[in-house]
Amino acid sequence: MNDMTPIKTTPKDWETDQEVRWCPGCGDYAILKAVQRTMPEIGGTPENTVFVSGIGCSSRFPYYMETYGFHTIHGRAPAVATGVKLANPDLDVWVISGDGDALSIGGNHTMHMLRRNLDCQFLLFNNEIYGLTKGQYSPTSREGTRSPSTPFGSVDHPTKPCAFALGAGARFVARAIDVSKQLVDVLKSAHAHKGTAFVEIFQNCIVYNADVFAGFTEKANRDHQLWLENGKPMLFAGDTKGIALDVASLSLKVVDVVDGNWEAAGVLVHDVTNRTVAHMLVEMPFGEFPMALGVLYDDPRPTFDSAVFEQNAAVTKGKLPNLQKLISTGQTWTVDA
Amino acid sequence: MNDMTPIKTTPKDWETDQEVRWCPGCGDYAILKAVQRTMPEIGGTPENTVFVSGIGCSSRFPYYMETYGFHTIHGRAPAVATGVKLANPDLDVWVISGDGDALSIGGNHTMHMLRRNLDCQFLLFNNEIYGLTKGQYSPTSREGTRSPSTPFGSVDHPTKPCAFALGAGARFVARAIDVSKQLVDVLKSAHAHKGTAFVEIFQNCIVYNADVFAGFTEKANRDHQLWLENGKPMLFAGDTKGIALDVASLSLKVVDVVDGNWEAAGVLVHDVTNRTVAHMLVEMPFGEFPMALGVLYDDPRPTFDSAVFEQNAAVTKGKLPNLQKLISTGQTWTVDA
Amino acid sequence: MATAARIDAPDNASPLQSSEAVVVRFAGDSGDGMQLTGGQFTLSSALAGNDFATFPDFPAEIRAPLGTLFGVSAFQINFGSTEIETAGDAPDVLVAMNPAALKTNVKDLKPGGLIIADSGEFTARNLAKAEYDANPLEDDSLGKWQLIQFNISQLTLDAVKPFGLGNKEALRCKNMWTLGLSLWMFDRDRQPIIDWLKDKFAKNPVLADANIAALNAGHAYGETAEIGQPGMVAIPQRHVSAAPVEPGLYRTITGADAVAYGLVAGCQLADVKMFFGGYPITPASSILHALSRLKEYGVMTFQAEDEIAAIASAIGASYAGQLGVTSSSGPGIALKTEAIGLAVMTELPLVIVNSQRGGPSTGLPTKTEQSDLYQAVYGRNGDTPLPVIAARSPSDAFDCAIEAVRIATQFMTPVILLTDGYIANAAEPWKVPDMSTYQPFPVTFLDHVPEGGFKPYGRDNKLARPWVKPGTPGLRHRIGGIEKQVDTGHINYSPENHQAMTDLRKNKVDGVADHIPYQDVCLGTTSGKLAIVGWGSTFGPIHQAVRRARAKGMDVSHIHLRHIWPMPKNLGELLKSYDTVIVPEMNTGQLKTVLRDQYLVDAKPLNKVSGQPFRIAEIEAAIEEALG
Amino acid sequence: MATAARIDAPDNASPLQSSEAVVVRFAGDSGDGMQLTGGQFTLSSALAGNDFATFPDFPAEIRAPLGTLFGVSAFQINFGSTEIETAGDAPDVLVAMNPAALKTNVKDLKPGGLIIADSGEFTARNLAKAEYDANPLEDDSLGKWQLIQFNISQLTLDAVKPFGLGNKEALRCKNMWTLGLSLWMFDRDRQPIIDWLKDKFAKNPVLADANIAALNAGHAYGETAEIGQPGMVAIPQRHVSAAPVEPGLYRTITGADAVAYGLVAGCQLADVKMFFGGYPITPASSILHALSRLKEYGVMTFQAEDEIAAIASAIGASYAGQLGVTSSSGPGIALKTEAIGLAVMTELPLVIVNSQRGGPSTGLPTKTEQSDLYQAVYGRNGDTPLPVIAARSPSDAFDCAIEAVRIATQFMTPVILLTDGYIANAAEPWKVPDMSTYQPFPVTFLDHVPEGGFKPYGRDNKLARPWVKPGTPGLRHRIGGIEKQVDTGHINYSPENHQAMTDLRKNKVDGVADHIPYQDVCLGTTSGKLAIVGWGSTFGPIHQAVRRARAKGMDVSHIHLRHIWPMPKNLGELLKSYDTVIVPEMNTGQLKTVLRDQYLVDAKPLNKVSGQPFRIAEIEAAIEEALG
Ligand SMILES: Cc1ncc(C[n+]2csc(CCOP(=O)(O)OP(=O)(O)O)c2C)c(N)n1
Ligand SMILES: Cc1ncc(C[n+]2csc(CCOP(=O)(O)OP(=O)(O)O)c2C)c(N)n1
Ligand code: SF4
Ligand code: SF4
Ligand SMILES: [Mg+2]
Ligand SMILES: [Mg+2]
Repeated sequence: MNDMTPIKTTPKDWETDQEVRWCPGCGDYAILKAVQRTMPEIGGTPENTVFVSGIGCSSRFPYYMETYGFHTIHGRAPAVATGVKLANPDLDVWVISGDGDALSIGGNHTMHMLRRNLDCQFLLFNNEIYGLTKGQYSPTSREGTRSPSTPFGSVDHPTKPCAFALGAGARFVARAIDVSKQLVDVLKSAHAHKGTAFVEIFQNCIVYNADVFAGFTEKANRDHQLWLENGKPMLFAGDTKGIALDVASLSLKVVDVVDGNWEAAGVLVHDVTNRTVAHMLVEMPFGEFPMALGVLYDDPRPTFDSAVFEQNAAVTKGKLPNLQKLISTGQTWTVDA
Repeated sequence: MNDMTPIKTTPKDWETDQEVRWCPGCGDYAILKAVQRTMPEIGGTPENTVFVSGIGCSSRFPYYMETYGFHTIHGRAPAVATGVKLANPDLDVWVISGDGDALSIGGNHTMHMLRRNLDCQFLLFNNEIYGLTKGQYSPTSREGTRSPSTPFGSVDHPTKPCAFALGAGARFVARAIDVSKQLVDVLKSAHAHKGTAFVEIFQNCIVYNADVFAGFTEKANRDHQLWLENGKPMLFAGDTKGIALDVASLSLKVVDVVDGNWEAAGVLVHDVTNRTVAHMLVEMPFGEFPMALGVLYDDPRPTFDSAVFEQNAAVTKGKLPNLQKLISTGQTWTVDA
Repeated sequence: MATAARIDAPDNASPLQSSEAVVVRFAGDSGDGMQLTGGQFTLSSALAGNDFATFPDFPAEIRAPLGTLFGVSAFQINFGSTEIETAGDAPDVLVAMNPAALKTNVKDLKPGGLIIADSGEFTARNLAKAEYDANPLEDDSLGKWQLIQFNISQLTLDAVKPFGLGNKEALRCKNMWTLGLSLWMFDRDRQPIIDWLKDKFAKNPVLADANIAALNAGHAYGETAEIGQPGMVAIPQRHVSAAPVEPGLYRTITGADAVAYGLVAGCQLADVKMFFGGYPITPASSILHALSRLKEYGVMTFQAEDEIAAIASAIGASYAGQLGVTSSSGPGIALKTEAIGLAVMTELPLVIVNSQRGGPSTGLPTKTEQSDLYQAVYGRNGDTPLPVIAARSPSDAFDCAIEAVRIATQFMTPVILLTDGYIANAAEPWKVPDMSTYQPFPVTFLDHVPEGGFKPYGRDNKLARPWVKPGTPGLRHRIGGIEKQVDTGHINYSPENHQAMTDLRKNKVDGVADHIPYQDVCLGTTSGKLAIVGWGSTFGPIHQAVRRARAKGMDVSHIHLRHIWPMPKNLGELLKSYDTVIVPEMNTGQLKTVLRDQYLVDAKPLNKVSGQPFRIAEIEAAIEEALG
Repeated sequence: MATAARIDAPDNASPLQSSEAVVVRFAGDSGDGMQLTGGQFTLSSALAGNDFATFPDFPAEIRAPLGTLFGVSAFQINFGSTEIETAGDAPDVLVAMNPAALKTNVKDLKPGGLIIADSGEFTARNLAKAEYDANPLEDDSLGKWQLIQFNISQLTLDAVKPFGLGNKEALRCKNMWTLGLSLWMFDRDRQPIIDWLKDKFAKNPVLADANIAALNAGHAYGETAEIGQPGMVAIPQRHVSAAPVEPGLYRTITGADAVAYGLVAGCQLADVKMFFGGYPITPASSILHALSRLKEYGVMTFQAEDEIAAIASAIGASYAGQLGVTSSSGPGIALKTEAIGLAVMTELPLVIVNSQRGGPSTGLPTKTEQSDLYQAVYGRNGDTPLPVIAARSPSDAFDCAIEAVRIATQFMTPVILLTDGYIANAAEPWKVPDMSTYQPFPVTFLDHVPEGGFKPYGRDNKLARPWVKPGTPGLRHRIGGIEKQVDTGHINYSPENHQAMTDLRKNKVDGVADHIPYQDVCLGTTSGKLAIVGWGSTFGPIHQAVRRARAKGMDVSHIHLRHIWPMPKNLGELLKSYDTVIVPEMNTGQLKTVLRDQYLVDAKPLNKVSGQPFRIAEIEAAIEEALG
């Protein structure tokens, strides 16, 4: 995020005149709407906002935001965004990427952006598939995923985006669902966080990977969503279940909560700054556990850009550029006429 | 590792006739010796062993091992090794890399090798510097590192190699010191692990980053080494101190152990399969905590190569290749003479 | 009423009377299944004994919104009783399933050409989406063409009503209705299509029957209209007789499949297993897809995390004793160039397939172009020569893939094989070759210490170094990207050695020219006024244009290169034997550069960089200008 | 005794009498500080008013083990009373601090040349390490040279004894003893070196005094030996008078510093800030190092995780309104090629510096070569033209960097600037330019909606599109790597538009030729029998060779290109005005390809790919062969 005197805008102000070209029913539409609803609420100004993306269906996003935008090349959005932010720190930088773009070809740049903690919002549209190239499996695809490149099912273990982010040093990790109403709030928290805010959004690719998230996104399965809130107990399934700690094995477990008495059940209270719990939450195997959603971890530390500018200020303090002098130093001598 | 009928070799059998070209006093020498001592103990056969490396001082390693070897290009060793192992699974594959090679340019390949869990040993020579290019800071260099490219000190947060590895899905994570006698044992455990065994070796670059690890490697500072052993209490400083868990904050703490009574002090017993503890161990801030060494985490799961070959076997079962038939299928018709 | 049909014809005769070849384009919304219609019509053309070529042209978007201009998907087929090498320039018949399809395609239609339009889709809403102010079927804006319109949608609904499908599903049968009509128009047998439908919908017989009903209804419409029903207008019918083609077994094949099969064939002839490291990218992905189903042929496919890992893994596999293969398109190849250098330095066999697409950068992923020749021949740091070959057509890609494997394994070198989006996607008839007629070129892995000792960088008479499988006792060695010492392969920085190795690498690749055929003239004479020199997928239009020009008595010949680097030894002499040399390319003049550099011939570029193949007429015009 | 000296001279006269220029090479173990010695000797040459050129040649290993052959570090200087453009071919004097240094360097020494050897280092152990069976100082294997040997080690120890240094530290002063002797040999003033030592060791006066004592001792040795002390042999002395050079302030500069300063100067003239995204690689790193100290000049340096991130961040910075710059060497540039395509497509200014090294692949990182010209001109997918310029010398790199910035910002295009390992590391005298004499070329960021509306891909008269800083109200726009629509910059896949944009991109870059000077002939005539056409760091040897040949009355001229792409408009005509054109390159003939393609001139390649610069004699020979 960055500090600008907020101005009044409406979601409409953030829409471009460009025809949106995703498949009818694609989850990307919902995310686009959510972002366009978020911008006015955070008091963003369109001309001071930049959306940077890589390549993929998701990465078409910038064309639809009435801001500055850069649709770059596959996997490199974090690196381009780093240059944008360092060259122009007043800009509010949003990076849009897909599971292939951010975690396959772009994994290294994602890792280093998180490590350095560049101040920006990183939205990962995770549909567990390569949409734009017509449906090959991706690093987030579950084992056994049949796709044009894995006709007999994929055999490699999928990566857990949020676990990867924590391992890379992320200081803000959140999860949401393309169509979930909470998405706007998650995006606002991401924007409020100074540093790289990593947001994994489960996005339904209706054409090549329809309903992979149905296990917790479908109306019938809402009970499998664990929405986390800082300072609040980790309750789900209409507060009839909660997450507690098994101290012996130092692992999480699901406990029943009888008539709301969650303390008795030993349900954990969510502390967004607890890294250990964050590790456990992002690694909870779904099925046996619910899907942890919302802000999983949020513990700011100095951003890369601020550190760079502080050093620049300190180093250049009182130094005046004098090119003529600069090139005239070193091993010099004078030849007289 | 792989299963071969062990044969008798001596460390000498693993030395090449090539002149070793590291700086006098470089930590790489000690690692080379340790590896050469390890091979006979694991019953390796030179011709069935392959060392694959990227580019860097450390990556010169293969030239000095009397095995098959491939000195590839900067950062790509894990990918090359994947091809080697998949094409020839009987080979015992060792990947040698540096902190720049594995975590800067090669971060993405390291991540995916770990995620897929290719069966090999991955040795990271971490000297917290770019040695071969004459001393620029690396992703593992501490904040404030002055180097030719950061004359006023580096500002980015360093990556924690083992934390990164866990986030990427590593199932074996270990740490050792170039000159430590335990290195051979750590390498043997790594080799015994089926899957990618990630070993971070603190290596002293005497020329460009001398003694960065002195804080725990120097004789005087041995008390800051916490050598972990499965099933043994986490004791250090001559068993006068231990690592215990603060349950409230779910974090680790250092406790004093009075006359060997570590249970009383609540010292944790190391369980190499406990991922939560592993996360905490790799993230322990040094200084306030000792440096965790030895096998930090070891919990095997199916390897990529085994999964690939199982699927191949299942899919091709009973299918006989018939190229003439293959090209004669599809939309065919016959034109008669 | 709903099924009323109207025909507005200009005075000139029906377009279907004329030539011995006909070009039909099916155009509709991406949802309308035009590629399927085209594919089946292609099959029936084949079964009718016609020669043909096709060109599918689908939108960049996965699924563009219904009825939009950018959502139009088209399939063109050129079939006839003579040799056919291109999908044809201007269509004789355009089937337009909605206003957007009409808008984007009608301008290509021959004057007097036939438009068949589904009036049912020309609703206000669809007209707006297609940016039509007025309904073109109603005003006379289509005056210079013949227009036949009727409510195909309604007719289809009527036809499939018995099966009680939902409206949406029912309408999906539109394309079969259209196909049925087309089959009638060209006097084709329906049975194969019916069999295919039964097979396709085996799991859902109702859908099968519905589609068959639609097919029959469309066919019947043609018949009944012919015998003049009220409110129905006769539709021109035409029989295109069989082309005189060699007898034998034929199939349709796309370039992507041909490359995949060719690679498999090459590896069988070389007696090595194949390791394919790939990363998806349009239009190259289909090769990965095809190979991933061929495990029993000793093919292992690995979808890597990126293009660099893809080629790196392939290089690792080659070092380990399999043939490493990787495939991508321009942007992905760019990422591989550093690793290609490693393969050159370590002298490992490797095949790199580039299915070229429109550039630069992300460019036009779904369009075709030939603009990566510079990249293939010159696009590396250092003096890093490697052989480059280019396929001229889908079926030619099969033999080119075999040739790539042969050169890679015989010379221990990476080889770049160039195809393009057109070749990859287009389908053409292919006379299935008899594999027993191919000469094997088995590789021999060195498995013992030869007398004189083992030299990892020793050379055979082709200057190739030995290929050793790790695991072989006694032959342990280390290789890498630093300059190698002659013979030993040890690291060596000495000036003399670097010069020697640079020369060796160059001479080895130049020497490939001793093991490839002399350049032939595929049409015309070995000297004369004008030579049209092409490479890759421009073959069809060049060949047709030259044939037509020669038919008019012009002194022009067609030379088409397969070996881009090194070039056939006689090429220089051959080119010098023509007064003029024109090089048509779908780029700004890349082969032209190589020819001028190598032979100092004044090769004149003829360039088209629009993402579309050349039209025969464009090349004819250039010929006439040069000779007129 | 220890300090005994012996001289074995052949009959021919002292090498130091002859020519008006002298070539001295200091060679020793990497630990012996030869680069320092050379650097200081260079300074004193400068102060003596000599013109000069130097060539440092250090081992690939960071710190090779003591006394090994591959651990030898050498520094060569060519200084004289006339214009000097190369570090010279064969040295007149070789200072060999140990057997390995002698072994690896003596073969280059002129016949009759002078060897100064530290006999103290010729121990059995060191001789073995240098693979000498016998001590060359003892047998007559060095017969064809003059040999002066004495125990410099011992003499140094004696000289610094008073300061009570440890043996190791004391021996470190050896290089100053040697320097002192050299200063005496060439009648040079010691004071500047003494001042420099005081300054260098300000924190440690004892070391300063010890080194000064060693320096003086070396100098004194020359003096006393001259007046014939027992056991001492006279050492030839020689005064090389000042070269007639333009008056003014001079400094020594390496190409790396010149590029860094030139980029800073260019950005000042363009009135933009600089963002440098880099990733270390030999020999390019020094540019990153130099710029990282210049923050107060509006330079931000970013060490990225790899080359791709380096250029991607630079492109991001250019989009954000600073000039993005990136730098690497061949293998790193290879990785950048995909992103370079993005910069071409988005038409953003960008400077890409390639400090070429020996290839292919990892190749010879510490050696010099010119083999990335193909990569620079042709090495991208798609039709992706961009300007390429090449520096001919360290000082020329300053102006070339400014030129690169000018073209990038004026034409909104990426520009590749080629230097090489030789230019990057070599130091030469540079007459410090007066910056006020440079014509500024300020960029104007579009900051308002122009009448006619804002067109992100509109064009000025140079066909450049407007540069807009994000944050500017009213000018919001989106760019990317997919083909852009003319003017609007929206995504567009239409054939006409792709053709139009392809032509625009080509015409824009071709148009740069209208804004660069005509090609001049830097030595000789604008027509004649023979032209030697060069580019980059071959300037020195070509120039000297042509000068010598012309002095012998031969009709040969020297043309040296700065603008590799597009080429100066008069170049074609110019080249055609010579009977013969020879193109010497440190590659297998890359510029040659461009010249032959562009102008159909029969440019003859003269190639050297050994990692070493051309010798003047090699080019002289080619001239004589061509004209004789
Ligand atoms: C260098 C390069 N390699 C490959 C591609 C092809 N490609 C485009 S998008 C994509 C992956 C898309 O998947 P994801 O990032 O998950 O985005 P999605 O389409 O699913 O939103 C690939 C492989 C490319 N455009 N550029
Ligand atoms: C593509 C490419 N980029 C950059 C380099 C230059 N380079 C060689 S090694 C290296 C980093 C070395 O650091 P590290 O991996 O830590 O190995 P170390 O030398 O410290 O053992 C770099 C940047 C290269 N050889 N290739
Ligand atoms: S392919 Fe999938 S992700 Fe892409 S636009 Fe269509 S539905 Fe969305
Ligand atoms: S530079 Fe450092 S890491 Fe490299 S060899 Fe020397 S001491 Fe070892
Ligand atoms: Mg995806
Ligand atoms: Mg390192």
